[in-house]
Amino acid sequence: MSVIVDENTRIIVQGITGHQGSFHSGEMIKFGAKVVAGVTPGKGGMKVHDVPVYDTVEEAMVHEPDATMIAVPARFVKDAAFEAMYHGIRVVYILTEKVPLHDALEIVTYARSHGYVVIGPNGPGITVPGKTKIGIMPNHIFRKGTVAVASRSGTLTYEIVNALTLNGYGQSVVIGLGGDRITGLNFVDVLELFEKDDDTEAIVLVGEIGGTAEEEAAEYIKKNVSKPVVAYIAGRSAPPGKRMGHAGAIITRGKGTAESKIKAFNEAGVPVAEFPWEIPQVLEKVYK
Amino acid sequence: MSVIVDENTRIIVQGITGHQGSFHSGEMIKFGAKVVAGVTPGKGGMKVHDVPVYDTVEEAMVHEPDATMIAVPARFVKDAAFEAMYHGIRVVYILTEKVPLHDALEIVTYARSHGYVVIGPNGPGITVPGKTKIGIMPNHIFRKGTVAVASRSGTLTYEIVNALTLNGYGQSVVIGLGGDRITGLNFVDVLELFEKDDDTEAIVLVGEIGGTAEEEAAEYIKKNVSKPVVAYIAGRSAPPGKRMGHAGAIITRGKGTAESKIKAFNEAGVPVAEFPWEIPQVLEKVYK
Amino acid sequence: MNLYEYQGKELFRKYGVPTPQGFVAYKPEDIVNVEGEVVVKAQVLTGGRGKSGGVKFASSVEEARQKAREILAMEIKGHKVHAVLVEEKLKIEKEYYLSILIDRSTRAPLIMASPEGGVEIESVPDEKIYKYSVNPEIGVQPFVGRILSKKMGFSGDLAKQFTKILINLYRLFREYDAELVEINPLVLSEGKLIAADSKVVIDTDSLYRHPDLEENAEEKTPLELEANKAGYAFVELDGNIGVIANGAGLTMATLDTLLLYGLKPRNFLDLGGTDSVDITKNAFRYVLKANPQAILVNIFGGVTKCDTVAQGIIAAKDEFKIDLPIVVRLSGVHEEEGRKMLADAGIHAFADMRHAIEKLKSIMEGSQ
Amino acid sequence: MNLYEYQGKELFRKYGVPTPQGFVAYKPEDIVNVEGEVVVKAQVLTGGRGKSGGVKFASSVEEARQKAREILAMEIKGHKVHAVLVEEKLKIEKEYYLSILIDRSTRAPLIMASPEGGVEIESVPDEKIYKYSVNPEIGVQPFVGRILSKKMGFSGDLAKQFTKILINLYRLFREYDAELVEINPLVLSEGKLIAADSKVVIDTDSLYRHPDLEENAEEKTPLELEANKAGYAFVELDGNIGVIANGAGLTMATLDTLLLYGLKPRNFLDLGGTDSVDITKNAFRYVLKANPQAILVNIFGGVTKCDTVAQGIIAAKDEFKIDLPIVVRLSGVHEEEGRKMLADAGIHAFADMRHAIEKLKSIMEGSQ
Repeated sequence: MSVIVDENTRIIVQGITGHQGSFHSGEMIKFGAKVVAGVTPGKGGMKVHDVPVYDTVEEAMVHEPDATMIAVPARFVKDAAFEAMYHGIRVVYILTEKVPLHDALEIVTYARSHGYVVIGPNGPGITVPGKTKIGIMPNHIFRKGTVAVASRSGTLTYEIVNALTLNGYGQSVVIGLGGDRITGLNFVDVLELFEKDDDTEAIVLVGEIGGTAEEEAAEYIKKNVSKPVVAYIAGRSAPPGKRMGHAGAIITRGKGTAESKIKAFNEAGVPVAEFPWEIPQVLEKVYK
Repeated sequence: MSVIVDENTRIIVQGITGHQGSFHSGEMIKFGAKVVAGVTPGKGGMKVHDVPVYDTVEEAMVHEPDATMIAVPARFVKDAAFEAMYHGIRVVYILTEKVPLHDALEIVTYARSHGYVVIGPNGPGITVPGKTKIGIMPNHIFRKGTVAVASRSGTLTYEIVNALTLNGYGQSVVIGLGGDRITGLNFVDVLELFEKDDDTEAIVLVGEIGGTAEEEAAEYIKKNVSKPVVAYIAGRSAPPGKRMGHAGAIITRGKGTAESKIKAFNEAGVPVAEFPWEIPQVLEKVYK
Repeated sequence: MNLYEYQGKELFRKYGVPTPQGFVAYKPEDIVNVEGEVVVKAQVLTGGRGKSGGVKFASSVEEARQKAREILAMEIKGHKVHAVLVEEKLKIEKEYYLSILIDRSTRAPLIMASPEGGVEIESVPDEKIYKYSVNPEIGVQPFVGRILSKKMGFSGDLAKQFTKILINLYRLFREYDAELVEINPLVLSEGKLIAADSKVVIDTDSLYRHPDLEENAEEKTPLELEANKAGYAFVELDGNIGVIANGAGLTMATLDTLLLYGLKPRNFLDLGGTDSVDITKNAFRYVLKANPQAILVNIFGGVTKCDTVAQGIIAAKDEFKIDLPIVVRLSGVHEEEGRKMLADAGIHAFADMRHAIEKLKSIMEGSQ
Repeated sequence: MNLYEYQGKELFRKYGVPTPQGFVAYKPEDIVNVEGEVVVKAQVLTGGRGKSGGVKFASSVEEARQKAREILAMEIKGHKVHAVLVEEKLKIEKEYYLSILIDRSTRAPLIMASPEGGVEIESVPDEKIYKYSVNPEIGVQPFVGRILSKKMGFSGDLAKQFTKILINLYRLFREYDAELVEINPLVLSEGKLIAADSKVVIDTDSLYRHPDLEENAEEKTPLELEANKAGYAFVELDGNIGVIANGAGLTMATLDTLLLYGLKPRNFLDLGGTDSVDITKNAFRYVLKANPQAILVNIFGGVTKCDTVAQGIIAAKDEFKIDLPIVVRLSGVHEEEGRKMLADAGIHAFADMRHAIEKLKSIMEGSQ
């Protein structure tokens, strides 16, 4: 059993002929992922890393994909995501950053009400060590194991996964939720999956200031998660964002700051590491 | 067990203070239906047949309704239907005729992809004799029994139900699908329900020219319906519609006419009555 | 409601769907400027105008006026030509087909595209018509254009043009509450895709929100228009039995039954679901204007009450001094009172449809 | 991106949300006509302008120009006033609050309305703020207006006005890719609801599809603007350690760690996920312009390769003749090659973050 994807997941890459699409498809294949086809309008007939390229997702459906990596420029992401979902591709990972907020809202709304899983936008994807990888996380940092990691960051995730691996904690799954304000998965969504996953014994959450996803995660953990959880929060030092002004403050009402998130986690029995490199030591205290 | 609604279904009426809403609410209550509240913006606080009236569906939700009858003018139907569905009311019956086609499309699309049942627009509703009635079918024609009736017409339904009752065939349920081009339920949808319904032993379909719903019903019956089915088709004498021209003809490709529908039913072993009053005799041959 | 070609093309331009340069002329003198070769096209709500001589070419103002004069004097399949469209003559490299309509069966818009345009689409084999069922929650995103472009053989710039036309046409379809938008032919002319003709059908029930569209009267007879304005669903037919019934399904079944009995209806008239003496009475006004030889009234009373209908019939007989045979079927709420009132007024009234029609049959046979 | 009040009100008018009559003046002479009493309002992207004297009243052209002159010379909370809005003075009967924003937690637009407007909404108690979570697939239909009207105390014509404003505001919110639209106060004046102020925040990532909106430069420092234009996420802070890292999360964690070690960052600079010598090199250009006392580079190489980063650092040191202390942490792909290259160039390089920051700490303590 694994979370969202596994070694049988058949992946297409939309935007495979671009710089990012091509490089990361290669890395995914090296990691053992089943990349079955690529799609780039106008480039049908090409091959990238021996993977056949099509003009449309409709044509790529002969390979029976169940996941896609979208690596197209921000203004084409909405089109690509709906193209994938129209054809029934269940897992949609969006690499691209700077996707317009309302496009992300439309994609995520449709996905959630129709049973699709969106990972991202603007995140490093999902990796199941020993099984598959969809996304851009560096291959060499992983080791198969029992710790599930979910993170709102990219590089900071690698930092922490690397520290886990170096300290002997392999991973059951690592998910980058994405750094944008609207993402397909929140902490609560993945906590539910981690709790059910047989391969997962402990959980690491890497949060950030802004929004209330960490506070909601803490609430959820109190009631529904039996496995040990530890956390790190980035942005303790950041000045409070001013952009959303008073209205934004009403939604969060004092939540959203690093202090609020750390307090919420502590109240839920989730130890919070002060430094990223402390995660393995903090984990050791709750997961032996 | 019964189809879609039963004696416990709690009904609100949107537009209860209007002429139609008020009259038919009274008839429904006489039939034994649980009409728990009415909604008319600006008329909150009134009572109609002792039923409390609210300004919004949100307020009427204290009565925990699970069905609504919408009897508001055509241009307000979309608003009313989404108001009901936003609040989670599962069964939405739309009495109103002349609802704009694209409004009906939006309502029905949302309902179907989110698990709501829309009956109508522009139909007489649903009646489960001895249990409940949502709609405008005349109370006196029904008798509790084992024949399920689905119809695209209004008055013609009454004609046929009346003939059934006079000939000793009571009804398990009578559904008026609605006469518009886009309706929430088609014959195939209700055939599935009739086949599963313990109270139903035989089925009467009342079709019309136009569209291919009868041809699809015939296909479905061949494969999935074990109970005896008989049918009547109105419009044998009508000249073919010209409005959709050649493009319309492409969709139907010779289907849509009375001849095509009768042929399809006959091939599926469904006898088709020549005159409306013949339905009981035709039924007698297949259902004893 | 069908729009004229020029009305459809106005909407096309509003939504960025390319059309030929041109203008409408209601009389020959409206033509004041002609550049190069033009085509003068009859504006009628029927097909086949080309074969009927409703499309002619011209190269000068004088010639265009002459052709317009000829066309404006025509009647095509019973439709008077009330205007002509004068347009630049396109250099046609290839003709395609594109339409969007509501597919009742899937309850979704359906796009149909074919590389074989310019002919009646029914004559094109199914495998040459590419269909795409629109998920209304997703709409027409650019990928739909790419899927169809590939099948239509468009690539590069033509695929981009086609995708833009498709997206814009879908917006028009949704925003103008269309039942059908059709471009046949969609022409490839000097590297550009251009809508050389238009067929747009607007949902009549939505006209209240499109005040820029006037209702076209041409599709109905004067008597139909009059009756429709009075609130009756009314269609003229070519028989001799006037028909008044309630509910579209029952009215259709009544006409079917008459025909099966060898009787020919003069009209379709649906009283609707009201309960009013006047509405019943006034229905006779329009049926009588159609000069039938007898009148059949077929009412199943649910919302409509039989005694109300009876009063309406009696009032009509008095007011309009009807001496034609009237056969009535009255069943449902207050049926006995209704039938008694009619009997007292000397009008045949039956409890069921079959006996009413059999009586009518015997009357008509006796009268021949 | 925040819009100025007058820009927000232009959008309001475009979408049928009523605003007071008025015009923008960039200099006193732009005011040429004043009818009755007017209000002259500073146009700045910050709140609290009223308390700062940025809102004044006038009754003639001369007086309005004088007030404009005073306001245009002001600086409010560090923001220079670049224009004034001159508007009719409304007769205010009551002030309401209305806003729509994206709620990250529900992943849906949230409407907030309160009968207590005209004050900072945070000071209004929660039970006086009515919230409605929009289902994006349903949107804002009229019933949403009725639900909120009831709570706000609007009935009859006012409920209709409020519903119309709400529906139009939501259209603006969706079609202009807003993160926030806010009317505070929404004023009841002589029977009409009017947006007396506007706050509109547009999603910067969507600006490409709103060519009518120019990017407002006011929210950033000149150095931030320069670095952003060069493609770096760059924010000035008030410490003395220049920071270059890759990834927003890791960069934030680097700043956090510095502070926990008692060191103060001068900036936030995220290199992003690229692998280029020049991008690394040029990052130093902007960090140096901020005059830090030392520079910390913290790279976890995934997509970015450590040897590339090392080359960039060495090139920067040469080209910009840096003689500040530079401490580097390099980990990930090609880390050993990278660290060796740096060591050869005489730059401290560590494999982990902790030791790099501890080294930096000792350098800074030594330098004090």
